[in-house]
Amino acid sequence: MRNEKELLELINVHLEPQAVEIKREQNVSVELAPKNLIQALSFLKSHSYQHLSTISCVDWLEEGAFELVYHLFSYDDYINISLKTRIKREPGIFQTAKEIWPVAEFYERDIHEFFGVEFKGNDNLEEMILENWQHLPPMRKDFDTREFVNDQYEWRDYNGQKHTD
Amino acid sequence: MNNNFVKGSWQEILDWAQNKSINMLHYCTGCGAIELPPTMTSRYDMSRFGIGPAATPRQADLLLVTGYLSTKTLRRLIYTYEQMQAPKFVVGFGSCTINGGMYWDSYNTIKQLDKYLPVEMYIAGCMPRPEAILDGLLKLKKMINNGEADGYQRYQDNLEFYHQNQEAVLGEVQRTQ
Amino acid sequence: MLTKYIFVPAAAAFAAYILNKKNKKAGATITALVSAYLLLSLALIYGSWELNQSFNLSLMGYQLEFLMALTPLSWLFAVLTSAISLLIAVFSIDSQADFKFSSVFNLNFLLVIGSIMGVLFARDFLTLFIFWELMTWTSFYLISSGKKKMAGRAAYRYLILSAAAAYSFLMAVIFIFQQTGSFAFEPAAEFLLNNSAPQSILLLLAISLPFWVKAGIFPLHVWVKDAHGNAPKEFSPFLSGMLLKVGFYGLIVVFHQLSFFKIIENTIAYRGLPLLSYLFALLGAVTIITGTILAIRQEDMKKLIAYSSISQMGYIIIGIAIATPLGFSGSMLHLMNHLIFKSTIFLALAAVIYRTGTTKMYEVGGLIFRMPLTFAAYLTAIIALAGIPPTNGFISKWVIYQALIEKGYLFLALAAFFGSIASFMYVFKPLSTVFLGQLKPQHQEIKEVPLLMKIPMLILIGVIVLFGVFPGIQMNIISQISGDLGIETVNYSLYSIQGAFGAWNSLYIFNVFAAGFVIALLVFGLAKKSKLVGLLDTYSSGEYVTDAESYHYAYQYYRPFDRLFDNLAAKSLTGFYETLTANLLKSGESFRRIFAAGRVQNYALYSVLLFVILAAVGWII
Amino acid sequence: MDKSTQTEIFFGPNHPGVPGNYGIIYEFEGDTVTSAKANAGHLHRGFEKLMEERLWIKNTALVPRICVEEPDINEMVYAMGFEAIGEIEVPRRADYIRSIILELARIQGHIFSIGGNAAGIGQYTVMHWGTLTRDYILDIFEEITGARVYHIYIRPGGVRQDIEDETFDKILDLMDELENERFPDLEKTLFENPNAQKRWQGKAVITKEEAVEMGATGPVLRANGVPHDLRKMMPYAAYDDVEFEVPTYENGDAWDRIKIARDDMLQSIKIIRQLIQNIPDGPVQTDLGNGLKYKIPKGDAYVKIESKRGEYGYYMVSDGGLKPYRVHVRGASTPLGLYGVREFLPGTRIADVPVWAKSLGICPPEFDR
Amino acid sequence: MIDLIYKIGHFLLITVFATALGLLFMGIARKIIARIQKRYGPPVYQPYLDVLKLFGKDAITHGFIFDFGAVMALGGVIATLFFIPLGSWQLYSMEGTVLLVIYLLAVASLGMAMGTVGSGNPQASIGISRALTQMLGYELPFLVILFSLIFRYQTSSIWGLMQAQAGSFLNWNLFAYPMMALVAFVVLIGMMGKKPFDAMIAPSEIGSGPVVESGGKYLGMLLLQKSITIIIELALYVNLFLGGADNIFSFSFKMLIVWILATMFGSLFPRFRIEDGVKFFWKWPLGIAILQALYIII
Repeated sequence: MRNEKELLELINVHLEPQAVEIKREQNVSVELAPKNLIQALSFLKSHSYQHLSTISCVDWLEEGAFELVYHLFSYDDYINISLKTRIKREPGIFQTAKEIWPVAEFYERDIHEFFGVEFKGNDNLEEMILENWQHLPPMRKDFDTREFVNDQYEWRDYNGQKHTD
Repeated sequence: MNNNFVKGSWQEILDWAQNKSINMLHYCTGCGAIELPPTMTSRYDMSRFGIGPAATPRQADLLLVTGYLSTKTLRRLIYTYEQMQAPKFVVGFGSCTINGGMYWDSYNTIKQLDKYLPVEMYIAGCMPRPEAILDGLLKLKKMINNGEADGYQRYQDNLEFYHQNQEAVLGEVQRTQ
Repeated sequence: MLTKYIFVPAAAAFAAYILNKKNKKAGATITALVSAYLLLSLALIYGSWELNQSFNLSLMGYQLEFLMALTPLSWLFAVLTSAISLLIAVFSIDSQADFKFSSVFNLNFLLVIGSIMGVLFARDFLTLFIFWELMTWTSFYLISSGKKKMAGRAAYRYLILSAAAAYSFLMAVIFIFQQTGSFAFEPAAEFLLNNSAPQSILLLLAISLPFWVKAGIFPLHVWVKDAHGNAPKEFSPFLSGMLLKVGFYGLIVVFHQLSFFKIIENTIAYRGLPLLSYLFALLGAVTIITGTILAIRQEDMKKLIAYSSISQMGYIIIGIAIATPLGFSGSMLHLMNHLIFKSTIFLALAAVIYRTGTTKMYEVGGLIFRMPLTFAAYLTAIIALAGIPPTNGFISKWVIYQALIEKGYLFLALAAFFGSIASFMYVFKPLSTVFLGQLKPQHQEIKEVPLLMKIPMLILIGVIVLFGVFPGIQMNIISQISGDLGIETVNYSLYSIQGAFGAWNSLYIFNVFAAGFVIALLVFGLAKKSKLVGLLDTYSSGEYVTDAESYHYAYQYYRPFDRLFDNLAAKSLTGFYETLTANLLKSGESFRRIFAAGRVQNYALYSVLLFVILAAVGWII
Repeated sequence: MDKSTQTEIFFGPNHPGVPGNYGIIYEFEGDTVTSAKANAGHLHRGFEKLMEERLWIKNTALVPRICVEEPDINEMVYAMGFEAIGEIEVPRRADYIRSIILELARIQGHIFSIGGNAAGIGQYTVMHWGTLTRDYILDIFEEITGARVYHIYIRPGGVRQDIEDETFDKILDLMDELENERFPDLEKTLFENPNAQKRWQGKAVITKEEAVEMGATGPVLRANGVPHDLRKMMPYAAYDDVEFEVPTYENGDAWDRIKIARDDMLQSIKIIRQLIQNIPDGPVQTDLGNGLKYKIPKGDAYVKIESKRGEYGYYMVSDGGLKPYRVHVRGASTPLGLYGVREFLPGTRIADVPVWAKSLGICPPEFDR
Repeated sequence: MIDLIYKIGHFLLITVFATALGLLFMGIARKIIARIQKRYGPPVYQPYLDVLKLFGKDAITHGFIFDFGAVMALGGVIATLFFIPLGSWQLYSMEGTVLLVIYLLAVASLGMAMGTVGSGNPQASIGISRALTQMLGYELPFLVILFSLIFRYQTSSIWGLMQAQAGSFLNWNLFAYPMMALVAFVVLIGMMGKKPFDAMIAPSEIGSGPVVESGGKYLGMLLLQKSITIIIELALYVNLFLGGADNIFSFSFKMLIVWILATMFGSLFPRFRIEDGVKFFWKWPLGIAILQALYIII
């Protein structure tokens, strides 16, 4: 049973973090360079952080980066770690974590579908949620859903009044 | 003339039987489906109006589109609708089928069901309460009894219109042979 | 003249062999003509039961007498043989082209027919033995000429069992000969009756061994599946329809004409039935159950039907063993009916194999729209096999049930019920997987079989329905047989049979059936016309099906049911048996060479040993 | 594998055995599934995109629709994320009310899913009774929030309105009725039914290692003897003030998971009684100003709570604007519904596929989003 | 001639009566199940409306075997019906032996199986494979019961078996051989495909099994077939165990009692998996039936 501080010490010693932060009780956030991340995941997994909640992706359009966030949890420490890393938005390629957590394959597939991020080593990246999607990956910030909807669908006509925001 | 009369009254009898016995396809297309179990089960019990569930489209008369329709579902819904046997009725359920409702700006849901399938009636609400559903279905029964629920004929008559709309959002649409 | 029934096919056999070298269709045509001739001349001698013939031969100081005679029993079997071989020959005229050894096939086929005739008319052990062996050998060549690799091994197993049994037959016969100085049946029967009972029983059991093997009764059924599954598709109907039945002919001869039943009459009895007879009947019951369970598991259509043959043989042996008037009539009826519907099934499947080239059921599907007549033949035959009224198959089973219930043989009845209900399962499997369901893409272009193949199937359909309505035709000859054998006859008319607890009346059934179907047709016809759609336009949870191949359920059709017997099957099929045969084959390399050379006198000695082992193996399977 | 021995079945989306608009495409041989894959995405509405387009307050109406079976957890976890980023304190009474609502939602969710599970094996009577029982709870919701299913009641800073004391009494009465009348009925018809045991025991087993490896939580883990419950491990709302047990079983099969659902309901009743007894007075909402102008500082938070099916998490990012910058939903059944189908369904008998799908609590909208 | 017309009229009358009664029973069952489930339930006459509606609907067919199957299914049960004594009302029932009836019912099953598998839907095939497996399960104990009854009363005609129980109601096989009657009741539930023995139509597993592709008049015909089958099976039970009846009214009443009991029994159990069902039949009903049969023959 480690507390947050002991955990951060462990991370500082072993993982070369760019920044660490105790967000609040039982929640820790760690920023890492992309090259260290996969290694950090397997390190933490072997230190009781066996539970991968999910992988989130944030599109920082202005900074030209995708931020990948791996949420880990330990059944021993009861601490949630968010491991963050930023990769270049173009071309948006990263390593797969499939070898560490097989289930990551599907989280990565999801991110690939909605952000267009490629994961090297994960060859199962075909469409899963959408069907015949021909446009920009929809969760990217430069995809404008309202414009798309205006083009694709017709609004119901309420006596000349359009259905709007 | 006599023949027509017989035919007419036979059709009336069939309409009457149809209105008393409706099998609803068990297809939860959207979140509105969560209010169907209460409607079907002990508290509201729609079976007392002769409305029951059906497992496959072949046995169903009523396609209840329970809520928003993603394009992926729409493709399957069209195929399912075409597998159903006339007379068949479509009821749009929830605001999302009318104008997109809550998801009016979603890139993946359609906004007006009646452009793709011939809708007999809509039940508004997000989501409609069981009472509203029952009320809607009772009205549908009345429509069937009066021979006004003729969606499947409209679909046949305006096949091109519907197909065009369907293909506009889905691209190629698989149909029954 | 009875010898002509033997020598005409034999002579024609060589003619067929030579002519077939010139024209591939000649052999089968000759077979057909000869069978037709035999059938016709047999029909002409119907009723002349006093016909007989004998030759005398002096050999090494012994005076040998060869006796032949016509009895109602042998007449019936001879007619069945020639009729079925006629149909098969006609059927096989067109399929000879893709047959490698077609000349040899026809040679052997005619020889088999001739030797069966010899067996049927023989009234002494020596004649019986000679023709029996001839039949065994020629049919061995027929089985081994099947296309599959396994055919050699399957035939080999068949041969070993037959030869070993023949050996025991010979021993017993020679013993009797030493005592009576004659090979003829009558003196033998007399001797056996007066001899001490245990010894007579042993001798008769030894004599009957070849017949048990041929009839495929548990535990000697090991050869049936492989032989059927691998025999040429044209020969399978004959194998299952006729060859198995010749075994029953032999058994009836042993039981009645050699007075086996008289000998055991006064031994310990269960519910009025001598224990030994009851044991035979129990063997039949076990045969039914084993055959049925194994048939349900099969994925190969010919093997499935082969196992079904095994299980149907169980019914016949039960009827013969309990030997009541109803039981005997029932099993004779069933014997005939089984010949008819099983041949139909095999011919229909042969047609399928002829067109698709596979015997695996899951590799075909949806053939009904391509081969409707074959389907109709198969359907009629399985309705009969499953014993569904109004077909002939139901009548014979009904009579057997009556016989069993009359005496209160609960466990025999239980097996009979089991086999009958479970037969729905295994006959429906080929129906569902071969003829119904999705048509495989590679079979889109298949056509119905040629006319000459259709004709036999059509005739058989007709016969099934005919005997379904008029069982009296069959009962006529059966009552003569029972009269000849000294069994009371059952009351019957052209279309009814009197059972123990009520009568069967096919006219009523037909009336009622017609009424039912007319009403149903009216309901169907008066309703709206329906629209024809393709097989792929089917409920698939809203998804669109494109792949007909995988939208077809065929493999392991009754898996949940098979699970109930997995332990049993795994133990017998894979474990014990495989290791045993492997060891046997390994240690007996030289032993196999003797077989290949075919020196009968040498292997006869080995075969006794082998027989014991194989019987043990068979018991497990 | 020989292709001709395999049969392909489309299990859903339009199939009575699947939970919702979701499909499993499986191939089977004989009666055993040999390979399977999830056919998800039929319910995709692009929630995460839509939330980026809406004001913070407007999203409270959107979030419950993510999981229709148990909408309140979404409201709660959204509010928690907002409060975590904005470092907003919630009045204690609001915490209590939130917990009461969440526990009521848990009971209705469990009883509904028990009904669904029973229907999956053909016990429709239990489904009817269960749905009826659930309706009583929906009545309470209607009285508190004005809506049956989507309440939009828990919102950033507290709850929308206070609960009257009479309503508390009604809740307590209902709890008594559930405990004394409804649950014994259920016990007799379902849990003591030998057939039901036969259908569930040893079926759809997910072991502890498999569950941890793929990140499945809640009943899946607890059925393997791991007392993992976020209400205990990372207490939120008022859960640190109440006493309750986390039910666990050892076999990891469908039967254990369904028994956990039953035991969970009993615990929830206990929790609700304690909460109502100890509820403090005070406001139910922190004043956050004009709803249309809600703003929180730049930051991010991963918040998660214990839904009836396990860990339910939101990763929320704020750029300091009027709208969320990014919200990512982690549904409780995401790993099972996508990855688990492929990995653990093969080997299941086709008769047990609905047992598999229903007992694992797969809720498609939360991974379709 | 008059005789023929009389006979044809009789055929039609019996068919219509049995269909009507069967549909009524189905309506009653729905009502009962609804009440158990705390519902109001559809009106009792709902099945009539269903049939009427189904015959008015369009339908699709998958080829002649699909049509033939439906006709064979309905024709088979109608033919079977004529061999069953319904109270004092009977046509060929004097001729009909009970074994014949069992096998005649198989005609209908085979027709239905063929037609539905002919639709090319694997889910229908699975359903049929289950139905046939289950048939083996329940027919075996039932045939053993018939064996003992026939042996006991030395007649195989249903009429004779019914007559044998005449006199006081204590002569009914229900009281004379209660265990046998109980086994037959369980078998009856299996025969009618009620829960827990409805794995062949399990909607949540295989759509709705055999009827997955049947719509319109095909479903209508199968509904008619089902209703007549119910009457045949109930009539068989009443004749064999409840001593039949003198007139059609008390006969119908007895059938109704059995039907209501079977319905209530069925609504309390989840369905068996197919091989568990077969195992159950072979363990308890078959075991008891064999013991009873041994008792009778010894």
